[in-house]
Amino acid sequence: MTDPLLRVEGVWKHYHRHSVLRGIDLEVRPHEVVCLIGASGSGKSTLLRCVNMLETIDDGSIFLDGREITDPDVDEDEVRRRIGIVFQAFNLFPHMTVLDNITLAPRKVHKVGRAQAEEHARDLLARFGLADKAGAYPDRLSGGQQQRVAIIRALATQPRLMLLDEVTSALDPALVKEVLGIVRELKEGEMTMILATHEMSFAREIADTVCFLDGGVLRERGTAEQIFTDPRDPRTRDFLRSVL
Amino acid sequence: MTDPLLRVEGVWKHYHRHSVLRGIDLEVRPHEVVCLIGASGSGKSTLLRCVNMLETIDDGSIFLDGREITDPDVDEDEVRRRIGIVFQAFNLFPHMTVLDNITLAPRKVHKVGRAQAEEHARDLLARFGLADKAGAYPDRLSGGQQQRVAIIRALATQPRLMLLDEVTSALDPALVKEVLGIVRELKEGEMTMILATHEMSFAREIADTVCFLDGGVLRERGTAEQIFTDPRDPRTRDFLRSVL
Amino acid sequence: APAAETTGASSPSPASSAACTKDQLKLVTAGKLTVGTDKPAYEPWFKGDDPSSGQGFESAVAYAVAGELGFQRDEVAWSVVKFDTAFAPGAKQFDFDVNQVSITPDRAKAVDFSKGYYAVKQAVVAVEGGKYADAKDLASLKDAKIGVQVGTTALQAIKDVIKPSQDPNVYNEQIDAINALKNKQVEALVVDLPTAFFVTAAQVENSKIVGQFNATGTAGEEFGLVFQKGNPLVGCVNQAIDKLKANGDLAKIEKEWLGSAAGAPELS
Amino acid sequence: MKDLDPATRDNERTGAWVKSEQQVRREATRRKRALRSGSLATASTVVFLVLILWGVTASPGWPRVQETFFNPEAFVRALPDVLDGFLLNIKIFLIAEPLILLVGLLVAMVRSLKSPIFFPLRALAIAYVDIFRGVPTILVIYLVGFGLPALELQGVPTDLATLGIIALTLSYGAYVAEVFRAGIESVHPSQRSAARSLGLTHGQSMRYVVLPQAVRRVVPPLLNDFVSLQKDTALVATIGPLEALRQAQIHASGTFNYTPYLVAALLFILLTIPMARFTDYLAIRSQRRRGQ
Amino acid sequence: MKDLDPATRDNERTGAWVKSEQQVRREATRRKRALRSGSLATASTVVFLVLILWGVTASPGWPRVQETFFNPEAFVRALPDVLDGFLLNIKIFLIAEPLILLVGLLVAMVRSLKSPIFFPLRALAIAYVDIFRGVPTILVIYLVGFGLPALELQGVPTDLATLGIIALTLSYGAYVAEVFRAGIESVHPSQRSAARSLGLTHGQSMRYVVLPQAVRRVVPPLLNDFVSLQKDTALVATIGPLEALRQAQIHASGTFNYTPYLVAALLFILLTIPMARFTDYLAIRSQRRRGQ
Ligand SMILES: Nc1ncnc2c1ncn2[C@@H]1O[C@H](COP(=O)(O)OP(=O)(O)OP(=O)(O)O)[C@@H](O)[C@H]1O
Ligand SMILES: Nc1ncnc2c1ncn2[C@@H]1O[C@H](COP(=O)(O)OP(=O)(O)OP(=O)(O)O)[C@@H](O)[C@H]1O
Ligand SMILES: [Mg+2]
Ligand SMILES: [Mg+2]
Repeated sequence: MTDPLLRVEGVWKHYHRHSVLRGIDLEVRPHEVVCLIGASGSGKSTLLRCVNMLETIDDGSIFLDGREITDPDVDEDEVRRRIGIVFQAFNLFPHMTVLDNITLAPRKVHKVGRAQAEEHARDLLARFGLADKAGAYPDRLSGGQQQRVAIIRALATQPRLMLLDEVTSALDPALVKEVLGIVRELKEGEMTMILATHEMSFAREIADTVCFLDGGVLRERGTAEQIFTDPRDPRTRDFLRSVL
Repeated sequence: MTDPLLRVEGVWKHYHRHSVLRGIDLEVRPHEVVCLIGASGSGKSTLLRCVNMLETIDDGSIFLDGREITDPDVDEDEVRRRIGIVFQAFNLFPHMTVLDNITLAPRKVHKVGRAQAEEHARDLLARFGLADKAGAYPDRLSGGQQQRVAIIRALATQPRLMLLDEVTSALDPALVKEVLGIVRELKEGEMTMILATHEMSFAREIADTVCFLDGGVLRERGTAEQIFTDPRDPRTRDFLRSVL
Repeated sequence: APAAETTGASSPSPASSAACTKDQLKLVTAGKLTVGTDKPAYEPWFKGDDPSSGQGFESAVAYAVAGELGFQRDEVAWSVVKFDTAFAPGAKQFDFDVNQVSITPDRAKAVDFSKGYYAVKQAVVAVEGGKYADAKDLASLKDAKIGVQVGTTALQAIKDVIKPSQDPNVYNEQIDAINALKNKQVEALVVDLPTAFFVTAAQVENSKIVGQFNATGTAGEEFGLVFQKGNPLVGCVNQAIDKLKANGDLAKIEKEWLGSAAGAPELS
Repeated sequence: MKDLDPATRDNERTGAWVKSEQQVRREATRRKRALRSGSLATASTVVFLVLILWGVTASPGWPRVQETFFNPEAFVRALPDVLDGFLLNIKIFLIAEPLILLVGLLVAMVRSLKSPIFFPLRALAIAYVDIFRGVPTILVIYLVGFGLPALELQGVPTDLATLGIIALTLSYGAYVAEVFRAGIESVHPSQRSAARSLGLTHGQSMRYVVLPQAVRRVVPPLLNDFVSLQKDTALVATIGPLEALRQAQIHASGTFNYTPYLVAALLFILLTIPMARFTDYLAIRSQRRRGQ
Repeated sequence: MKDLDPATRDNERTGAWVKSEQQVRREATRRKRALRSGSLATASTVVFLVLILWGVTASPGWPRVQETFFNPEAFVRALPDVLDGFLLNIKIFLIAEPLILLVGLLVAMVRSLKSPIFFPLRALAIAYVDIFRGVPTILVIYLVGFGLPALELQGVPTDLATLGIIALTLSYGAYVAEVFRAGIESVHPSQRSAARSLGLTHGQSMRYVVLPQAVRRVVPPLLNDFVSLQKDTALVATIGPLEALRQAQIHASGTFNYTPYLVAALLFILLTIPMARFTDYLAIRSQRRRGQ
């Protein structure tokens, strides 16, 4: 078994008096695709935000590439550079063209020259069928296109790990397909990913490992096959029955 | 065959140089449930907005209860009082409690006394499982609850006809069920309805008649059974293949 | 047009002395003579910002005129009238306003003036030891930064006579002009001569009167009392002023309050 | 890491949370670090302030400035009169403000009428806003204060404070109309559709749905305008009434000392700070609502 | 209505649209009606304006008012001087404006630093904003115009326009800081998260993501403040320079006629109207963008 790329150990997160994550343990190996499933409010987004250090955890540790990133001495910006995240709502920068959205981080954070960054961005756009949208502003794109750009933007920084938080939940069913297509491609490109998703059939298709979150607790973890056909925890069973 | 409650005859609607509705004909009998299906941009929302006189049509006529409502002499507000509409995004009034949202139109438009309007509103809320939310503000409700309140708000004016525009498209799959439940109840209560929807399985279950819109043209119209099992128009076939 | 009806100070008054008895005058408040002036009222024109004291040149003049018209001291009421409201059209809150207002033909189109009660000259004040403290003529003030208060004729005098090379600084209030002199933001002030004496004596240490404008500079400038356009009271007041001039009372008042304002050297 | 048996984990995790030692250490580190940089920042700010203060007080002109601007005796002497004048400012403010809101709201509503038949009314509203936003308030006060009574019309007030209030209303009404208009336009059009679709008339939609939301959104800029208004009540001095600034001016001119202006400044600050804090509070509240 | 054969309907409907007779009639009715109510509205507005105008000009005081406020001769006489002064207003405005933007932006950014270590800096910024928003601009001009030179410090400017610019910058900087702050806070927090998640530092997120959006949103209120500033350049007159309002005042007090003020008012309006139109244009554009 290879060393894990990400290790989450006993992570707690409270908002006010409410514990949203209650001691989460999780490991993600290189090239592994992990799907987080669970009801609304179970803490999926919060967990992803903690991994990306957008939230400060209240207990536990997170290791990336073997180094603890929850140590107060760690440079958060450096850590974030190695992780890409795409949110539930797409959060493109509305005042920038698609190309500028994608090249901002490579140019300003990774200090890549403009020409090179744009070339790379155009390659990515072409690969994902958006070559003609480079100069468009986000509000001229359909929801599905916006979400694809958001994924490309995260990819452009060549992260070690991608976090995708319900990237299809704000989309019309017709647009969902194109976004799921891009995720499939990422998997083929051996990207390590954690996905929070409500699309059970998709999770089943794409996940190496599925984790079921319930009220901030990681109730069950297993292969997609095992979780969907033979859930062991009664709550997993209830949940799957209610959504399938 | 009973007289139609709504008759749409050769309705055209242009935005700038673009024809969004291209001569739509449609009849809805009392207690009939009509589902509009079709790709994004095919004109479903526009048709519903035209029926509710939120848009001025560019040609054709619309009759409600046998009276032409597209006549320039008709009092639009009076027509709207007889039609309830619920939008894709829920459009509750954020500055009013649930109860005030629901009682506004009965009180101000239909001149019902406050006590009576509130009693009726509370009845409706209880019937649809929201009795405890009467005093809450919309932003405190989940998406599904908001959408249910929007439906109740439209119901509270006791409309002859309800227009529902993709009432589940902005919701998580888990929340979709509760909203569909309410629509089922409306059908049981013999409400006449036109639904624009992307939920094919739901359309199949609930619709008396299904209409397929394509580029502003009503391509095919038939019973749910016929459209889903034996579509005649090749484009209907293509569309259903792509979404099912 | 109303502007053509009268020509200011020189307007002939047909009023006989009989019409000038106090009960026949049309007054703002019946039975009382209401006199306007600005607040604060400066020395040496008034004393202690209290016009009703009878102290100070203009206060004394006002009471002398009132006396000639037959008013007792307690029948004179004072009201606060800002300089630039004195010439607002419409009903006035005073019978006449006394506020060191110079008579000019332009102004006389908007208000009526009494005959002059004081022939004023402008004077230059500078700080002792400053560049212009010892100027001998107006020409040498050409390059000075000069301060002046808005609404006074001093500004016109500067423009007409000194023709300075840079714009003068114009202040809302006398205090601002004086502070500018203290701050060395201006090198010289132009004010009327009595004020100049007061400034050098009491307000700016180490300041001196450089000199007064000579007769040709601001020839015949006189202060007059300001009346609502067309106020018939002007005639009676002019009679009173004539009488005060004739019997020497006016000269006495001037000597008492402005006595020191004589011997400043004239600048040519 | 081995997967634990689900049941065991359940017991382990859903129990009450006990802070781990590691977390305790981590928080201590963070606290220490925050304290260090906090003290550094405080120290540097204090040094900066002290330097400025020292620079000012050590300047050659300082004794004179202190004497002219910060004279305690003059302060005390001017206070009663300036305070007295300040009551007039407050009175003018309190009367003008509701009038301004009314004018602003009416004009904004006229401007937001979209139908072509209202074009002349709308043109009138636009002309009003353009003119009165363009002219310095002080000029409006001159024109109203001196011009209106000069017309000698029946029923036109001559009281100076009333004239000042009219002038301020005209001038600020134009500003506030713009603020309201922005608010009305910021309410998403779908809200109007929703209201109309329920059968509410244009007027009812405005009154029950659009305006209540618009007004809430424009509270901060409105309060900003209120602050300006509080200060601009001082301009009414131009036409004569003895309000705070004028009283200060009188004292200053009388004593040749600027300290009375300081008195007026302090009074104005005392009045506006609570308003500023209130604006902040509203802004923060609305931000919370948005769920940051 | 019978269902048509789909193929027939296809041919029938996808053809080019020919307006039906019914629709032609309908549109004619609508046009006629719009014309009727449009003329009615125009007529009533005109009557209203004429009535007001008549009421004013028929008033007993009108000839005097016309003479004092609208005297063509005085207008022509004052124009060159007032115009000359107005150039100074424009100069002050053009120099002060960029400085104000800079100060406002800096203060707003300091205020939006959330970390506790910046508390003292933030406190300083808050104090600055509170004080300078609270004090009437005219008092700031007094204090800076007379107080600063009185310190007799080396290097302190004595030029009146410069002092005026400093005072206006201090006063308006506080307002503009508040405007910027509102703009920064109106950018949705998720934009900041998105930027940080890409690895941008706090400063970079501000510079590339938050500020560009904030600035766009605050353009209308900023332009509003610019309009005020244009007008408040007139207050600099207090410390001596001959700007437009002062020139008008000199002419007015020399001739006892208020017409010169009208000259100044017109000049100010001419300057602010284009700005107001530009603000409107921006507002409409942003509304279009939102897709009404
Ligand atoms: N900033 C916050 N302040 C307070 N509570 C929060 C905050 N963010 C999230 N929560 C709470 O934390 C819990 C978990 O939220 P989270 O968004 O992680 O759930 P989720 O599993 O992603 O749900 P969904 O499927 O709806 O996206 C919820 O109860 C939510 O109300
Ligand atoms: N206000 C408008 N101005 C211009 N074009 C519009 C406007 N509203 C709708 N359209 C256009 O009309 C067409 C039909 O839009 P409509 O919203 O009716 O489609 P729809 O079938 O409801 O799609 P969806 O499934 O995405 O809701 C689209 O091409 C859309 O771009
Ligand atoms: Mg989530
Ligand atoms: Mg739609």
